[in-house]
Amino acid sequence: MDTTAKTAYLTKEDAVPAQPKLLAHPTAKTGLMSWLTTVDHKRIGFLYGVFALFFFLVGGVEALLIRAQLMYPNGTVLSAQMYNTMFTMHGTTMIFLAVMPLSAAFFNYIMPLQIGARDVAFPRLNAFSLWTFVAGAIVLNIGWIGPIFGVDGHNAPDAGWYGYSPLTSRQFTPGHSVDYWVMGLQLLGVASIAASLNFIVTIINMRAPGMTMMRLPVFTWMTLVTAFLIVLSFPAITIALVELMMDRNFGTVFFEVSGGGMPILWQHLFWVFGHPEVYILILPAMGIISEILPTFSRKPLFGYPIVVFSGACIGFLGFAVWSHHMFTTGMGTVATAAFALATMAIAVPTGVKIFNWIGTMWGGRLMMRTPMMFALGFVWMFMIGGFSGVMHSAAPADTQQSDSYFVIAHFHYVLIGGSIFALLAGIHYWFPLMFGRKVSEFWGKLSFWIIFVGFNVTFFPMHFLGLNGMPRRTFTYDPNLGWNTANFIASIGAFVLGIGIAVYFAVMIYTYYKGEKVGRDPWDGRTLEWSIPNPPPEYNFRVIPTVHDRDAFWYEKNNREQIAAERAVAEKAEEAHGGIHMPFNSIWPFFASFGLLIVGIGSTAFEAKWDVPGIHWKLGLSLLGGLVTLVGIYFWSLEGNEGYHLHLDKDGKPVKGHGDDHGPAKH
Amino acid sequence: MSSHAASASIDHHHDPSTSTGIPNKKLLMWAFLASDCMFFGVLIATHLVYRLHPPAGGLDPKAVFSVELTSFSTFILLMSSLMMALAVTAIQKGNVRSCRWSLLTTIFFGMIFLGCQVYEFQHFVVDKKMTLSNSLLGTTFYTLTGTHGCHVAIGVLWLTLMYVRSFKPGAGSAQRTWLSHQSLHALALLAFLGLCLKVTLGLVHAIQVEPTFGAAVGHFVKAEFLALAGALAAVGACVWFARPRGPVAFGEANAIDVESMGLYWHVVDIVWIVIFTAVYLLEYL
Amino acid sequence: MSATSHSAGGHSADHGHDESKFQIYVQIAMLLAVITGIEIVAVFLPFPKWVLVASLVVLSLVKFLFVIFYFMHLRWDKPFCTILFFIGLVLASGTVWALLALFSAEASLPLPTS
Amino acid sequence: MRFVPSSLVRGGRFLAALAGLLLLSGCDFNFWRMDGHQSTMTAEGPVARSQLDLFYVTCWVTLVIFILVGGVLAYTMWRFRARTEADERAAPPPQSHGNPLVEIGLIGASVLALVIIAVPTLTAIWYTHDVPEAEKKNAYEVTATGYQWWFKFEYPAEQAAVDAAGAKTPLVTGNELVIPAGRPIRINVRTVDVIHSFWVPKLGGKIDMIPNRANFFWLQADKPGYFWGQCAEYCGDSHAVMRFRVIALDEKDFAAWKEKQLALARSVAAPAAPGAAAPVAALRAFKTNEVGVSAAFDRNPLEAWRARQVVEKDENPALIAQGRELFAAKTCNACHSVRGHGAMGVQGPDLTHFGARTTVGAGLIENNPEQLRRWLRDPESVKPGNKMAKAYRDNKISLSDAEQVALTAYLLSLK
Ligand code: HEA
Ligand code: HEA
Ligand code: HEC
Ligand code: CUA
Ligand SMILES: [Cu+2]
Repeated sequence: MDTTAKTAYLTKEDAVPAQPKLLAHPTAKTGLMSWLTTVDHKRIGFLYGVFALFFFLVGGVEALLIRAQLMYPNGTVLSAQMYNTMFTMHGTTMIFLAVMPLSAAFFNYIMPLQIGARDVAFPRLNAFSLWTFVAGAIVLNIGWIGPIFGVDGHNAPDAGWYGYSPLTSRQFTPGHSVDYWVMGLQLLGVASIAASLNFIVTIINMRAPGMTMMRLPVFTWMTLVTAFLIVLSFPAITIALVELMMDRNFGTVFFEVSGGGMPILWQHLFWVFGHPEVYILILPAMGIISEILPTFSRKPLFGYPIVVFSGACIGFLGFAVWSHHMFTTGMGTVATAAFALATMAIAVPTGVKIFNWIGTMWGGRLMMRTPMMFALGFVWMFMIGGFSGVMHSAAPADTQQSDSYFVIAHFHYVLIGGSIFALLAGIHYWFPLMFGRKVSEFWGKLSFWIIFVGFNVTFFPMHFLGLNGMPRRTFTYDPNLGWNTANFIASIGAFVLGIGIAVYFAVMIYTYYKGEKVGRDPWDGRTLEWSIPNPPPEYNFRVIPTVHDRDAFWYEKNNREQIAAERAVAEKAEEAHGGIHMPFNSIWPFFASFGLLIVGIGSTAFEAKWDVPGIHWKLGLSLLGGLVTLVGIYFWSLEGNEGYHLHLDKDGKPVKGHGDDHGPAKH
Repeated sequence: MSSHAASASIDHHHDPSTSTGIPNKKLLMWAFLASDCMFFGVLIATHLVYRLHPPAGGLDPKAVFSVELTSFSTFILLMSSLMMALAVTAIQKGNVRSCRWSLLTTIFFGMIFLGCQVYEFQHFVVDKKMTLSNSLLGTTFYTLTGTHGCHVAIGVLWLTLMYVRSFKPGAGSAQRTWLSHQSLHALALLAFLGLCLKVTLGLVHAIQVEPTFGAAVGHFVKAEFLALAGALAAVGACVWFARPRGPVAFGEANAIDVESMGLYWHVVDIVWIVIFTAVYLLEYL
Repeated sequence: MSATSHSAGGHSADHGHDESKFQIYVQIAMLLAVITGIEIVAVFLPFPKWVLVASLVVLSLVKFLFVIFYFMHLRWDKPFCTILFFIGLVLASGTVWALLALFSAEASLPLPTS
Repeated sequence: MRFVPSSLVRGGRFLAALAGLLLLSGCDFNFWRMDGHQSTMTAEGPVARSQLDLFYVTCWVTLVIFILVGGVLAYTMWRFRARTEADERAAPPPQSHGNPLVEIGLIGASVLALVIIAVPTLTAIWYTHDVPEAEKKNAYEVTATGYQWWFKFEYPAEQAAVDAAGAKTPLVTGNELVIPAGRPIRINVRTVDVIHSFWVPKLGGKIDMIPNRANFFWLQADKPGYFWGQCAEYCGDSHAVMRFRVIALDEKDFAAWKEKQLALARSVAAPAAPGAAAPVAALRAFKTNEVGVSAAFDRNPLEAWRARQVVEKDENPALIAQGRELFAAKTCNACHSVRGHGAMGVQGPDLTHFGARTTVGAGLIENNPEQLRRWLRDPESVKPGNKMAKAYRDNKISLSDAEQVALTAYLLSLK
């Protein structure tokens, strides 16, 4: 069963067409070129992870600067403007450049393995998503250069992570900061939508035989729901950003009051995206937890269909509650009531997940390994965050809480206690699979406890701060308002949390090089990704597995003879088919993304006037970038999605001489 | 282009290599179109919100729009959808020639639509004094219809490249120059399209400014001489590039590529159906 | 044009509709053109506004459905494609409706320009 | 699959717990009390009270659920964990898959809990939306307008004198909203630039001031008092220091206050011959962000406010006259109005009765000679990015020590 080989171009049997030099397939297996041209979902996932963790540290340092400023009343660590830049970039970075790509890393790496596929449906599109994400990240952060070199008007974005109009207009933010923000998010949107379309097709179409939808691992299910959320919610912000961009550059009046525009429209469009976005951040995390808890309880997930259904339900309801971020905008009674009730309703499917996780553990045998610790930490912390969410949903009470530190407490509990805890758990859980090494239990648990304590010390007091009236996004506060102690504790907590994260990373890096080596399936796993050797070979599965049960690998382990017999037959069939089909590497996705980077920088960093006579930098670079992208896409489509065949020896190593067979696939 | 034994077994409604039997590309396209609904939904919502609550003293769309032109381009777009559907059926039967002709016709209709839109925009701006920035109506109208126009333009580009792609030499051919050949072909075709657009607009303009038809033709030929010559040269080049050069790597197996492109094209059409009603017709009530 | 194809014979039973597709497509195109014509005339007829709005919506919907189900093959494809597209369509229409409703609420009317 | 040396783990846990304890014991726990000036937990009016009551409902419901669910979770973690090596090695437990009855029961329970929250939520939404019908007649209407970064308050019902000839205009004040206690106040909120938000925690939740949107809000103070307010929507550089105050007075005091406000600005008769300029002490250097509020003011703000209503004891008419001239000479009047003194600017707060206000710079620092001079000397250092500092830069305004003193004296004389 070779699923990637289908779309070959040729109508004449296996003869090779003359291939111009430009379309020669890159073959580097190591070195920089191999990374730039890779289409292997595992390498792409790894790169996503590396970039995401880097930006997590960047966002973390920004957070620490925030906390340093607020440690004492009337702090002077940062100037007002720098502080505003800091929280804007902290929020934007953490959400778009840390949590989302880290989830994408797992989608890429783990999901194809869980459904028994050899790659995603469109490997080159996948590479394009990755590099476009990097381009977006660069554009978003390029404004930092301005203050460093003292260039006026070029600073990092500073209008808050939801950039409410009309503060973002040319009139009120004349510099380039908002341009970077708009273009950066726009590129990230392109990347996310492209990646998600790919995941949707992969999950629906590339499942191994027998892997019905109701047998998909929950993580894969949540990947699917998340991908749908991305595909359906990002358009809203894309259009909103286009409108804002036009207002700033072409004089349109979408949000200009002088022309009759209504700035409130921006808020609606942003949150139509923004609320699904927060579920985009949490659903993958819930998926990870739904993998870890059963494994370490040594029991199947309790109430699988309901967990899956509630995940989809959360996703769907998530589109109907956006205005709960706007309870203070005077929507009128009926609208407020409707959105308040819809918001409360989301607590039900979310609660279902919590109950089922507890049900999973009930009667199990809990192996308190590090991933399990993080997973349990998730359940506790997410619950607290969820409860403060429900408190927000009571609209009149929320008018006191919104834009105060109570909100900050709420969403850090769901984002760190939720998303980040789960992602850190996931790294621990799948580390042996990715690198064949296991993190030391002692150091892993130590980092967990420091993070856990630091996190609670940081954010629990913020509930009290919020109720005590401390507004968010304030670079300073007076000492007579009763906020000093709580702020001090929170800042200390943030540094403890920082140390915890530093320990976590140090341990990971150490383990990567020197950690204890482990064999296949170290946790006694239940899903297919554990059935392959670690680190996984390029082709993933020697033979595409046939799935008989929800916990596919658990079933395999309990029915070894049956599976072995099946495998032998399937392997023969596959070999008769021409071997394992592998897609060629390609530089064109990278090339196309690079063009987008040129567009991104060209259209934002330059003024719209002819600064050097004869050279219109803004227009010129944008057009040039567009051209580069077009050329990239053109060659990408001309080169076609051909591939080569691998033949394996007994140990699963590719047989020499066959490995580079450029024969196009034909079935 | 005759279909041979291997491709006779291609079933365009079922792809056995995928779990659902739906080809990957088709699924990708449908998922993208679901997303596209949201893109246009938000744009249309923006427009309608501002139409329902127009600023005082804003422009009256009835005084700006002209139903005749819009109806004509709507009709043209519908016909292009028909041609697109025919192109898909043709290639599904392995009929490359017929597919090419249908593609060309689709491109042609698409260009007419774009031409009408360019004309409409410049008419609104110059004669009706509605610009992108001088009124909320202009802002939302141009952005919405312009975004749709961009979709059409991308579609035309895609169709053009697909048309050129259908000349990629087939297996066994030793034409090492096919890449440059293809690129030049694409360029010639695009140049032709662009020049046609310019020439047509020039003609309309000439008819508008000159009192008699004869004078208009004279004016037109004088003003657009270079463009006309260029267009002729481009069409010549296209014909030359399209000359038969042996078997091509394009056939029934590529039906899915054409089909997913077709899906995109039809969505451009249905979005226009909605825009036509919501943006234009409703204003006349 | 499709008549020039000589590969139809190779297709099995489930391709029975291919022969008539050309006819279907042309007929539908005609139908679409006619409906568009009716729409254009309708807006100038002296009916109550709600009747016209309703009929315009219905007519556009009919056109819309014809295009997606015939030109875009949904009718002959696996139902999953239809479901996929309708998820987007339904959410998008819901969002548009909700936005229009929100902005029509009294609380959201723009300030009168004085 | 070997068990980690548990003593190490225990040690780690112990150390972490110890560190946490040490950390906590180092602090006083006053943040538990939550009784700051901006506390939402001490409601002083019906709107804030209904919101607080609702908060307690949500709080108790979720707390109870947390204890129940958390209890079961804790029990599960304790009861089913693998304790020994033998546990770890043992065959897996029965592979059960779920229990629909339990699921449905829990879903039902959740819905029930939500209904407990939903009902008071709905009541409160309608109650807090607008002044109750029965009280509509009694309601007092004001308009609050947000500027980057200060508030303008307008009293459309009160006609204030503009000049000696008797022209009238609605009363306008800046940054301090004086209201009658015990009466519902209906506030129309507007903005001239970006979005701001009007928030007086002790009197009620916030309402955004959004361009092109006619938002309104109501609140009521139970009894006379002095309340802290804050802009609660990020609005640019100085958002954090865009504050204001609400002063509620009983009917008598309010009427007296109103009467004073409606009059023209107070004019102090200039002496016949200007005296020699007094030597002026240099102003001490302030640190960045230095606090500008005295402890006495903080302890009894309402008294401090009352004290500001009376004329300063040691007024210097010569200095005041000089300040009045400077106010025009330095183009202050281009942005500020002082009714009766020929200043009609509208870009900055109305200063007609500025001397009777307790704060300077939108609720930021106390209104006393030292702090006011600090503001006049260099507004930028007090409030980064504010528009008056920009005017100083653009119009190259600079004030000598003597000029600062004169302007201070003048401004404080405006009772
Ligand atoms: C991971 C991200 C994430 C998640 C999962 C959530 C989950 C929820 N959020 Fe949160 N939210 C944010 C991220 C998230 N949020 C962010 C980033 C913001 C601020 C944006 C900004 O302003 O910058 C925000 C802001 C925010 C607001 C606006 C506050 C304001 O600005 O005024 C509201 C209001 O209703 C809200 C509500 C909720 C609710 C009801 C849930 C629910 O989904 C929670 C459901 C979970 C539970 C309830 C716990 C478990 C359930 C049970 C054990 C069952 C029984 C329980 C009951 C019956 C109550 N959130
Ligand atoms: C996933 C999202 C995410 C994550 C993970 C975090 C993580 C953190 N956040 Fe933040 N936060 C947001 C999303 C997130 N945040 C958003 C959306 C906003 C709103 C922005 C807006 O208003 O526009 C916000 C706003 C916000 C504020 C409010 C600012 C304001 O309104 O004025 C604060 C204040 O304390 C804060 C703190 C923190 C802290 C201390 C962490 C910590 O968890 C960070 C932990 C990480 C590290 C500490 C770095 C790693 C360690 C090292 C680099 C080693 C070196 C360090 C040492 C040895 C100490 N965040
Ligand atoms: C832009 C024109 C502008 C000019 C010129 C200007 N101001 Fe201001 N002034 C403002 C603004 C705006 C504020 C509010 C600043 C803030 O709080 O953000 C203000 C605030 C003040 C305040 C505090 C008012 C309050 O209630 O908090 C005083 C006092 C003041 N100005 C006095 C002066 C004097 C004296 C001068 C002349 C030397 C002057 N201003 C010149 C715009 C101006
Ligand atoms: Cu005004 Cu914040
Ligand atoms: Cu939300």
